Amino acid sequence: MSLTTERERALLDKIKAKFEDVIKEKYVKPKRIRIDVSPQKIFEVASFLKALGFNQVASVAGTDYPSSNEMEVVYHIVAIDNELRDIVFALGERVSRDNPIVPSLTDVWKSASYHEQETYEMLGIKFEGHPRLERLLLPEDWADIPPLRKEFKLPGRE
Amino acid sequence: MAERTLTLSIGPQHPGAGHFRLIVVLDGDIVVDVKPDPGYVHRGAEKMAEYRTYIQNIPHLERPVIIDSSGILFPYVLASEELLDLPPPPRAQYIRIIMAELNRIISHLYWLGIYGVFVGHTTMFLWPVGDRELFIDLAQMIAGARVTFAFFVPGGVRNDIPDDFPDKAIKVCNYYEKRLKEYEKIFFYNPLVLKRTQGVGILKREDAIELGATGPNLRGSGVKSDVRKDEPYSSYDDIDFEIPVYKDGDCWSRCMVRLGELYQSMNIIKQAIKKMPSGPVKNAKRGVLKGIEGEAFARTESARGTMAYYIISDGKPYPYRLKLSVPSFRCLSLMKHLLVNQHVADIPAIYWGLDYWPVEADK
Amino acid sequence: MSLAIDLISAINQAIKNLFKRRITLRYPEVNLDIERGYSYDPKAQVGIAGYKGRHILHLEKCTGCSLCAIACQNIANCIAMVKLDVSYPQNKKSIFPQIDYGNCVFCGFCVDACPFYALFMTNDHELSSTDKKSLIMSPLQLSIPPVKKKGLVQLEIDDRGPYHK
Amino acid sequence: MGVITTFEQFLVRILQILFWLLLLIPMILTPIILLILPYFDISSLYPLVPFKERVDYNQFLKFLMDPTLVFPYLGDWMKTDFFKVVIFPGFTFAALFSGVIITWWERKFLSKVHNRYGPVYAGKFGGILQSIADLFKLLFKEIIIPERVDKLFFFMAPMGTLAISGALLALIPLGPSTYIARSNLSLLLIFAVLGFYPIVVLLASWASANKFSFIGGLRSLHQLVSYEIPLLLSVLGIVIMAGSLDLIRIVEAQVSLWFLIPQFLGAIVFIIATLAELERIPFDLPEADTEIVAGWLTEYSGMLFAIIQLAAYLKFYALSALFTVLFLGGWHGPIFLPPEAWTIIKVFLVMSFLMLIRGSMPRIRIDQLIRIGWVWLITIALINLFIALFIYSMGVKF
Repeated sequence: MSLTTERERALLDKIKAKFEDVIKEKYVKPKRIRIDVSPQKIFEVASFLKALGFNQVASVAGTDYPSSNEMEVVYHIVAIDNELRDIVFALGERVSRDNPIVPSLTDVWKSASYHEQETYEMLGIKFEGHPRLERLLLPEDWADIPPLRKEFKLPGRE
Repeated sequence: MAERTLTLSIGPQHPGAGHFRLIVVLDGDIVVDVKPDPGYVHRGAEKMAEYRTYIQNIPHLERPVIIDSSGILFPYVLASEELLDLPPPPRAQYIRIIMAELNRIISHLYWLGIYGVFVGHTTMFLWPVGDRELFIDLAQMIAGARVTFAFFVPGGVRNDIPDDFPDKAIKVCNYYEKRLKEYEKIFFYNPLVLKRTQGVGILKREDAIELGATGPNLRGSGVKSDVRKDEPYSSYDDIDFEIPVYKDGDCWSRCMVRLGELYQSMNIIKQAIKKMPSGPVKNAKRGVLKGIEGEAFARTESARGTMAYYIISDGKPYPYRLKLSVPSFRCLSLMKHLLVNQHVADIPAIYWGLDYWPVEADK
Repeated sequence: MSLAIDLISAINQAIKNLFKRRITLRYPEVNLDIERGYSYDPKAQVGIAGYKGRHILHLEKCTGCSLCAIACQNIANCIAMVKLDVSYPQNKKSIFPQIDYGNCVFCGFCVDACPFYALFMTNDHELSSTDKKSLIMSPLQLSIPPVKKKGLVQLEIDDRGPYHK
Repeated sequence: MGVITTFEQFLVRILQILFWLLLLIPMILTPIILLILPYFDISSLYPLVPFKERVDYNQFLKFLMDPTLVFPYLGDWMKTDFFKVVIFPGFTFAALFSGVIITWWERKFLSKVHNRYGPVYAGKFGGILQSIADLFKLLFKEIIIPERVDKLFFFMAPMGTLAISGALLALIPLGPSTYIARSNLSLLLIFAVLGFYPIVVLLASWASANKFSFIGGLRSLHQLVSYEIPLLLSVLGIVIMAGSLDLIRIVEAQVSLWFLIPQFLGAIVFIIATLAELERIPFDLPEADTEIVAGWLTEYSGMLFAIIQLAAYLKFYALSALFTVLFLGGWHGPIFLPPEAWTIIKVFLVMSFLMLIRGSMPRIRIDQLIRIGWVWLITIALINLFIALFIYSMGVKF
């Protein structure tokens, strides 16, 4: 296991060269890269990443930050069967909690579709352009706020 | 169109689906539309994990996949070790490999039993379920439980393996490698099984990658992708094993990938027993475990595919956010793709060929 | 032709298995021989492999520190500290853990939490009962070691397959 | 056996002693008496025995050996049609044989293939009373009738299946004189009776008002219709070689050589088509429990379900017996057993073979099933027919 980050650096530089002012580097660890992009530009960055070889979405994680009144969506993108297979690329974006609308990346990665649907359901983040933005896991008669928001408290706790 | 079609709800109480509903629209014997409807066993595992400490999450997070409970815990301990700064000692890593592979065998045999009975082969239900006991006994020797082991902890494993374990494990593996040949004769190369599974539910290589298939489903489509090789975690880079890959992408390929993995898992167990170093099995750090501020993403190859955890910590003993990305959930996008334009009788063959585990997908 | 051969070899395999041993453990008549229960060494901070069955509580070692109950919080919430009418010098408050086996998940983290060698697990797994109340075991019940079972067998493997002997 | 403490245990003990006495006396005591007594002059014992005027001990012994000698009307009664239809070789015998012994044997036999035990607890030996226990369970179960079913046909369908299966028994001979009805066209009549089965199944599935039942019924219809033709074609060779449609003549033609050998292809086609007719694995699509719940049986419960199962097993027995009669030389066998016993032994072996197939094969798909039926089986059956014609033209007479 190599603990150097040269390959990751080189990869990130390649992306930075194209999207100099758009992306914000969060961290580069061995085999892990995380960048943050604004929701307006995420589609272009995602398309570029797919062209680089990151061809599958492993997870879409939404996180609620009530302290900064923001919500975060992180796409963890992996490369299947090419030379980047050991790298997990995290592509993050932040939106305001008041009106959480982000563009859907289903057109770039079809594999993001169900993950985005789940994130929509659990956090109430709307993915613009998603073909099927509806209930998935929660009961049909769920009338409460989306459960993964921080103000939703589990019954009987705190 | 509307008069011609018949809508069937397969599940959640039909034996063909588990805790899961497939809304299937039929035109004669051909499926024209499929809508997977998960969520019958959704418990909110991610939300519940935010209320539990890193140790308390261990028995909790096993619950979604009780037949592969080590598989679902493995990435969790890897991610939380990164956050808690608790590197495991080398012996623990080998014990983890043995346990994970045992659990892969247990899970694959369970799948094989279900798959056997779902293509109507009663013997292939009872043989794997019976022989699975051998491996459950081995797992019980190590972890003290038969299903939910709660064996991996951040910083190592709970206990060392007993002294008589290596002999017994090698004996069982040697026996079972011979036994699998009988399985091949009666099931995998049985002409009627070939008729049922070959050329059914074809998932092409490009579609498999595009739709997000992982694990045996992906390898059945000819993609050589396995986290154990791609990004060797624990001690998998010390061990010499192969990834079975089949090109056709039909149900039979997915079966054969899992059969190959049974052989490979026994191979890995035998090697790990031989190569295991001595030493402690647990990082003896004391005190309340608090995560350092930051985030970690860890992935492993569980029995069904890439299992991944994304944990965000804000310096408290609890994770701030825990995202569980499970392989079964990714199968949902495959279902419509594979089931449309197939026969009714192929629904169980394809559906169970994906090894979809509803509880895992619902979390 | 190969089709016929494959079909016949499948049927032949079924015939061969008529003469194999049966793996079934005939449970109520015989029991699987499980030697020991899970225990924990607090000094070395590591467990000792064993079956995670019903607990055994050593009353003379328990100090009533309720670390086990704290460990069980958020996991199963099945340990409650109750007062007993016994007096032990190390346990001034005379409180001991009482375990509700209706909730217990047998993870064994309570054993890991005990620093005084007082709480271990045994190989006893037959805990079923007809009402929920009798699943709650008082400290005195927990302190009784399990009855040794009859008809203990072990898994053996020979040429004709695995069986229990 | 512990110490008796309650009245119930006392009763149980008494009943057990009675049971063993009843079992042992005819099985052990009577043969011993029969073996020893001929060496004595029984009349010399008369002074020792009271009531010698009233009891004729020779009569008693005769009764034990052959009841018909003592009660002439019993022998007459056993020759009546009523006895034949109702008791032997008709319904009661077939139902007990296929419903009790064969269901038990199927469970035990399959469990052997599966490496497990099968029924264990019901009965003294290997759970032999399990079928009876299941029967009682089904007897006490509520018959649930869904609201929207067509009640008349829903009730009639199980009776219909039972009637058809029972009718099959009438034509199958177990021995040279042990049969219910004899006809010059008995083979054709069997196929005529079998032809009613799909209609009943379709009625049952339609009356159930259930989507899964309906799919199962349609599958059953397809399957039964497409497999009757190869079934009929496969026996034509035998008809040519034996020169008759009468099953008894067909058996008599097999004195020197079983038809299995010249008509091997026909036997294979017959076995495959029989499996399909019986809706057994690998052709159990109509009740494929993992695809369409239980097919056309989905809504049936309690005794209605039991009747359908009984009918299925009667049909299983009837078609296995037909195979025995057609291909395995019927009652021909070494002389030390009566001819009926040979037929039953052969039927048992045929049934065991069909169970073995159940243990080693998966279920196939409906389109494959129809293709096998219409393409392969009919072709093989025709080839088989030509073989029979060739043998016949060579002048070989059976």
